[in-house]
Amino acid sequence: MKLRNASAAFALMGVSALVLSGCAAAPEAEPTETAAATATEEAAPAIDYLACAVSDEGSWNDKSFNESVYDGLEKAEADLGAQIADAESISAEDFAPNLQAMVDQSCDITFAVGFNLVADANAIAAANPAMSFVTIDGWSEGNANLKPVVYNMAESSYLAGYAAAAYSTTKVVGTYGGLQIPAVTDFMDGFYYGAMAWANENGVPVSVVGWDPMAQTGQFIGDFVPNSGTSKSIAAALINEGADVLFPVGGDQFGASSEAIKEAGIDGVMIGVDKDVALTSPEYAPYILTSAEKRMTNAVYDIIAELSAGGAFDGEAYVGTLANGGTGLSPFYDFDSKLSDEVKARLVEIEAGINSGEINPKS
Amino acid sequence: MTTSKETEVKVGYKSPIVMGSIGLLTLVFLGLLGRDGMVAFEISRRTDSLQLPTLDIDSSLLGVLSGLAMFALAGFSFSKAIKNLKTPIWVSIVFGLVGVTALLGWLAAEKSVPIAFIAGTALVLAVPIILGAMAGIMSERVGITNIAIEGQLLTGAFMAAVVSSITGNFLFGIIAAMVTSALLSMILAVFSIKFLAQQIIVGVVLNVLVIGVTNFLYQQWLTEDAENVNFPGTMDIIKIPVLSDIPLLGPVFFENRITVFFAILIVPTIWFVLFKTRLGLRARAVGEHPLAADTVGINVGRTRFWWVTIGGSIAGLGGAALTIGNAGAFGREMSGGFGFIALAVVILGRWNPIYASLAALLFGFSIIMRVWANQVSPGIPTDFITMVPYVVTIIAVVGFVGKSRPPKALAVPYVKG
Amino acid sequence: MKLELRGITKRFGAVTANEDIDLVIEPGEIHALLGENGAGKSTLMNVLYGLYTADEGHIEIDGVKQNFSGPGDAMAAGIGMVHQHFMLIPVFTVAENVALGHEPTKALGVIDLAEAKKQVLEISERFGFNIDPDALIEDLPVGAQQRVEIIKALSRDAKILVLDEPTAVLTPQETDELMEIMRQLAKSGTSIVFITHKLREVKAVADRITVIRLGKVVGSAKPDAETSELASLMVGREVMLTVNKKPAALGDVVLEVEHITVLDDRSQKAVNDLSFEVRGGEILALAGVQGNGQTELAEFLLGLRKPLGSKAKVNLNGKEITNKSVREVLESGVGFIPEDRQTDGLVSEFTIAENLMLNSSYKSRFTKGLNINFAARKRIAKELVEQFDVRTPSSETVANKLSGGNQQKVVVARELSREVSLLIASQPTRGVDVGSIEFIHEQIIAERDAGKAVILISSELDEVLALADRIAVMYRGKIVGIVEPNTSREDLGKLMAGVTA
Amino acid sequence: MSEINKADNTMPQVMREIFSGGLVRTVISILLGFLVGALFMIGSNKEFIESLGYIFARPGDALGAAFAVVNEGYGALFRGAIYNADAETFEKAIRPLTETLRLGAPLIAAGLGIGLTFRVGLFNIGGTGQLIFGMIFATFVATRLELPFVLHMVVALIAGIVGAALLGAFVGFLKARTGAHEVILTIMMNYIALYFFTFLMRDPALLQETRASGNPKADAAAETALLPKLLGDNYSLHWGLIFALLAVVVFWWLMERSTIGYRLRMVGFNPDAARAAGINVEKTYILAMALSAGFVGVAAANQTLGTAIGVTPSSHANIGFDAITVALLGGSSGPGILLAGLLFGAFKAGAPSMQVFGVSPEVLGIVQGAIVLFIAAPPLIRAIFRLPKPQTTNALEAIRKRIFTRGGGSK
Repeated sequence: MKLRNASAAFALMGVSALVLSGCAAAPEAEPTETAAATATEEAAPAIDYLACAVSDEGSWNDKSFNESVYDGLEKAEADLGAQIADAESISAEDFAPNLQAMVDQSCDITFAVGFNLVADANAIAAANPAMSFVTIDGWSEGNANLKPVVYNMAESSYLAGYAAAAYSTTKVVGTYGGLQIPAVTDFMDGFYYGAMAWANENGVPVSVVGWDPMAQTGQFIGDFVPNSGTSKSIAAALINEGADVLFPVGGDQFGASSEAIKEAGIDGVMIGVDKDVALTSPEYAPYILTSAEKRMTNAVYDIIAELSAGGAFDGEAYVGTLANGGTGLSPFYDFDSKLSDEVKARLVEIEAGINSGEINPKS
Repeated sequence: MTTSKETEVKVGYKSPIVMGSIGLLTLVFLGLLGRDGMVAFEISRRTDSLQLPTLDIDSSLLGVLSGLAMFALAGFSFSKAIKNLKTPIWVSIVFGLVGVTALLGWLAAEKSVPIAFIAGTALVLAVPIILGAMAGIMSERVGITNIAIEGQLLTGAFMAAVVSSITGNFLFGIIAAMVTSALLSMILAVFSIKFLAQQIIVGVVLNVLVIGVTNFLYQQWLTEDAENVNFPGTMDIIKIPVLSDIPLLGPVFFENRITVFFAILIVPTIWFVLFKTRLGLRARAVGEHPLAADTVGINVGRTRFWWVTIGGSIAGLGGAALTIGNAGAFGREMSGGFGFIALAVVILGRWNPIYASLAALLFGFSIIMRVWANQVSPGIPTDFITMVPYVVTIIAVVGFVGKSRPPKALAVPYVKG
Repeated sequence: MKLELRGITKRFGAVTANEDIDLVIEPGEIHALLGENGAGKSTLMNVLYGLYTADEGHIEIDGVKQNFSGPGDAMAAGIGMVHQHFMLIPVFTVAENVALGHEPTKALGVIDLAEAKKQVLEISERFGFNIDPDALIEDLPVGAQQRVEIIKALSRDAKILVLDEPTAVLTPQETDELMEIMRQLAKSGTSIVFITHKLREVKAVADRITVIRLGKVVGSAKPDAETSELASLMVGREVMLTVNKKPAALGDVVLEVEHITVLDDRSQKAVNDLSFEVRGGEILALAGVQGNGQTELAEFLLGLRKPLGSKAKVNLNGKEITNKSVREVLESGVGFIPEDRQTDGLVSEFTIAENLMLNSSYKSRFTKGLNINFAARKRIAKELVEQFDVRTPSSETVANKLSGGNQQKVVVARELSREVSLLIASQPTRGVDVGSIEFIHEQIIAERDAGKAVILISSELDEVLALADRIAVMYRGKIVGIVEPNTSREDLGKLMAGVTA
Repeated sequence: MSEINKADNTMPQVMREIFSGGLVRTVISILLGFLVGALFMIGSNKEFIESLGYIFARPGDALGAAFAVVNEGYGALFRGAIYNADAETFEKAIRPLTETLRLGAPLIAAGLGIGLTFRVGLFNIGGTGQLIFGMIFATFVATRLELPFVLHMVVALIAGIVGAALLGAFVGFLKARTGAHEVILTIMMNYIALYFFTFLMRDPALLQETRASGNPKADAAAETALLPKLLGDNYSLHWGLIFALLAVVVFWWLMERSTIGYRLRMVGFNPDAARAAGINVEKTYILAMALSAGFVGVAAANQTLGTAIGVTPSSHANIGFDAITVALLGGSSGPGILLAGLLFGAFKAGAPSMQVFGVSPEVLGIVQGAIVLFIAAPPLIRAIFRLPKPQTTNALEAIRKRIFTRGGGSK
């Protein structure tokens, strides 16, 4: 039910102009009726199922993680006619009250989005055993009513790392994260080992800056605030080390990364995370080599679809993998021609290898 | 009876003692117990076509040499103190540079130090602080405490991003940032001058208000329609012909966005106006002794109003430097305390635009230093590096500048019969 | 230029500071405006100078009605003012201070400092002031600062110069120099308004005298008028120049002070190797022109300032209190009436009762453990208000609603109701109405008669002569002489100027 | 000038005191604050903007839309912060109120701390840093010591208070010793404390939770150290509220009844007179900063021991800064701060509910800012509503006169 009013603050800035145009005639029909009529044409009939979500410290419009989940909710609203409610968390302090607000709304299912909410999600699930919850990127501490949705993100990131190493002209690739948490470092691990795999196969040394999986040290912004000055400084520092492919794992850091690339005047690219960024945020497409997708939208939609249709809730963990399509590498789009067919063919092989368990993306 | 019951006549030995102690720490920890390995100081940027040779030195040797140099400076300061003279400010500046060099060398053992990159980024990051500090100086020099720098920066950042996005023209964005921030400053000015409100409190309150309004609009509007209202990108980088080709100095100073150039120009300009012109003399008089200024026909209220307002517009540009001058979009509370740092910088710089800018550079430097240190020397506690400028500020406030005099009438409302 | 004030009335809230004042200043005359502290002289001059706007009445210059909205207008009209508290910026140079407001400039608004210095030197030489235009104001002695103020006014071609209590900070010699300057200025055609409450100076220099009391003009006189006549005009009744007191019954030595040197706020020696003693039952008056170390000495005795050097020694009733804290000094039996009750004597936002326990908050009749003993405080406050004749609706009234005299009575009541063996009274009747002066004087005498030692610090010769059993004259941080109270004013004046007999 | 000012007789004295005093002004400020917030809600509402297009043809639509959005927004706030009439059971319906109490508690405690410095003529802008220091100490005790229940909690609480007070005292010491301005010192200390805390939470040997890898996060407090629930497990309200209320009582006793408070106030009003009255003003500054931070430490303990999942660098939740507005709104008096803290606690408690109903809770930030802006300028409110000038000296106004008439960076 989030207000999506793009032109909202125009009112604040140009009230005078609006008042001038206020002489226009009122619409003939009752505006509510029209709205209702259009709504029925487009949306599925409303059903009595309330799906709710609480974000982590980032908005629903983060072009990434939280947005993926929210898209799933909206899809359920449009296609299934489910009711939805949501709350964005501004700080870690908001997690528990926001989750509680959902309980108060008697949500049929509540998604706690993000690793950072795991403790609060377990607490609220334990306190409300009759209600159902989903923790995304978290785990259940013995709560049968809390379903973990997790992803083997190292898998698609491994592919991304391989492609990045292959694409890079400097043979230096860089990555940085929002917070040093497993949900983030999984991406970075896969990226690192993927790049190393290319280096080993081709006998060309590649260096990955910004993350060292052995030492567990690397570059982190310290929060998931989109496109902050810090984010850009880190990107710039990675570029200064020679990196020409960036993999920023921290929600919407694409603005900051692309600014750093532009400013350095290099022919650099970045790799998207969570969503197919080139597609969902076309303004960044010229810089997006590919994206390591974490397809939460589908998972969220599927869960709502199943439950609202009368399916029984289970606390089994859902693990998104390359094999089940929960994760994957996006198309290269404009960059397709920049990668050799060999590389592309090899990516397919690697994917098969990962699926069969021959290749461990975290080594 | 005044509050000061000081019986000290002497300048004191604080400066040499502090300098000596830091020198000793440098000598021992960065030098004798330092890391081995060569450090290469890169003078050219890696992207430059003309690559000058790097300056190579052993990390621990550099620590030892720096420590000794710091001792020498401490000794010089001591010799001044014996003669009951203050330590000249250039000594502090050189001291700081030596310390920074030692730290860089220590961090980059067996690696290289991209001087141009670090210095250039430090300057860009310092610009909002510099411009915020100018707003602080302009307002404090006329006797109005300005805690609202944070709000001024945030306002500027917001307006620059939004107006540039909507109009597609950075100039409009800059103008909107400056004008809006000036309007905000007028509230501070009017409340302080006309309503005689507690200046620090008004400042704090304005910050709260601006954070509230920008957060609201950000969530309600900017994130919903980011492509149209919060996607300004950054202004083009301008290369000044010839000058930008100078090694090291060129890329750092002469290849920048307009916000940086503006900062480089405005600092000496404010210094000049403040200390050489009629306007400045009158402003300082208002800040020192408003009644005296009034008795010679200077309109105290009006002077305060305009200096605070114009200062605010400069801080607004500082805010623009955060968005269209660096990050490329507005983010929640993105001024992130720069306004408060600017306030510290004002005091650190003794209400002098030039010194304040140097102090601001220290903060800009520490930000990039943290990022870079994490890269060359992963695993070291970068939190401590980040702490350095704050600790330096405290040392300076309690030690070096503790006795430096703020404008006498600072924060005192001027009431006429 | 002829200046006329017509029917000036100025109110501050419920208080009328000036009421229907008419005043005419003829060209080239020295016109003295005589009145007690708080009579409304300074308010009137601030109205004249455009700092205050009159509620009623107007100002005419050469018959033309003026409408000053600020000092700038007054200056443009040819009025210059030397304020009681100098309007100089301490961190600016002489030239900058003189130029401020009408700066000579070059292109781009850049100040032409050379031109500014030239102006200072010109005027300085014309009157033999000997002022360095590059000196910082804060480094100059007060006399020189005053001359800078005069240069400032003259550099603006002032035709009328207002001098507000100009001699308060000067030695008699500096005062004489100033009067010479005034005469010289008058001769060159400048009118001078000379605001003062000192009769001697008025008689010495004025051409005409206007007396103000309680905000109203009560009369005018020629300088050859009788002193007593002027005085009675000023205070509104026959002044009692002497207080009835019995001869002193000297007791033991209460306070011994040896070799004390004290620095002032600017780290200059304000008190220089001073030694003296006071016995029980006597009033020792420390006389002298303000700024000769009396303030610092009082602050030292209270423990607010620490002495310099190791020879310093202070004994109270035989016990050493040299380096004790203020609290210890107070608790060992010292009562202190500070010279400025607004800053040091009272918390004006506190009630009378709260102010009465100001220095007894640790363990006293006002406390009960860590708690304030509210019942006792109320009772004591009520008693003291009655005993010391504080005119107030209640003892719970906030101090800043009291008149100056009643405020001072609160301070006196507080100090005298404590167990003290030594009372230090610094300017005890400054800014206090005549009725209260008399009352406070009686209280001080009563203390002395009760066998206590009293140190009276006063720059009012009348007060010193009326109360003192011995008079110690201070000059530049030293006692230049201790004399009997029957010493002539002339001899005291010489001592105050540092001329030892 | 020799007569006592006669009270204006046009209005009875009592009425005058009420109208000119803080109370009416505060209420008006709060109402105006809500009004400003309402304007922002209306201005950003889609239906309202659309109806503006034909406002002259059918003004009812615009008014209706405006009313609807304000009603919905503040209605959600009420349901989320006071009483949820939509809930099935009474038990659930009053849960919002308990949340308000829970979230208000640390604001009250910290607000008292800041208010105390106002009364002493200081400005403690370092609530955040002191809170963090308190959290460091409390976290250490709560996670690294093993003690039986109650004792563990009490020791952790005291540790929180001591930790905060130490930092406060240090600032006071620096100020007293060197004359450096406490505003700049406390701002710098905020950053230093935050980075120091982050450092501690990055190292498992210090305070880090083992699972947190490189992420700064502290271990959860031991169960023996947690603040027990006050109203059973259905409500998250815990003993933090009791401690906050105790803090109010202590504050009231300290400032209004005790000789210590008397001296603190004396220094606040007139340090020169205090000095001449034998009070060591420098020591008083140190004491005041320590006491102030001690109250903030109660909030620190609340933050640390009130959560079962361990603190992170952001657990200070900006309480240190919010406390400034709480203290301002509460007029630096114990009861005032209690009410102001509850109001801002209600804002925090109501925010999620507003979100659920589609109103951005960020509007409460505006309301908060607007309220204190009006509070900060009494003459403005007086001018708008033609209130009489105050007769009695309000503590804050006296501070306004006093506190910052000192220089910015030195004595």
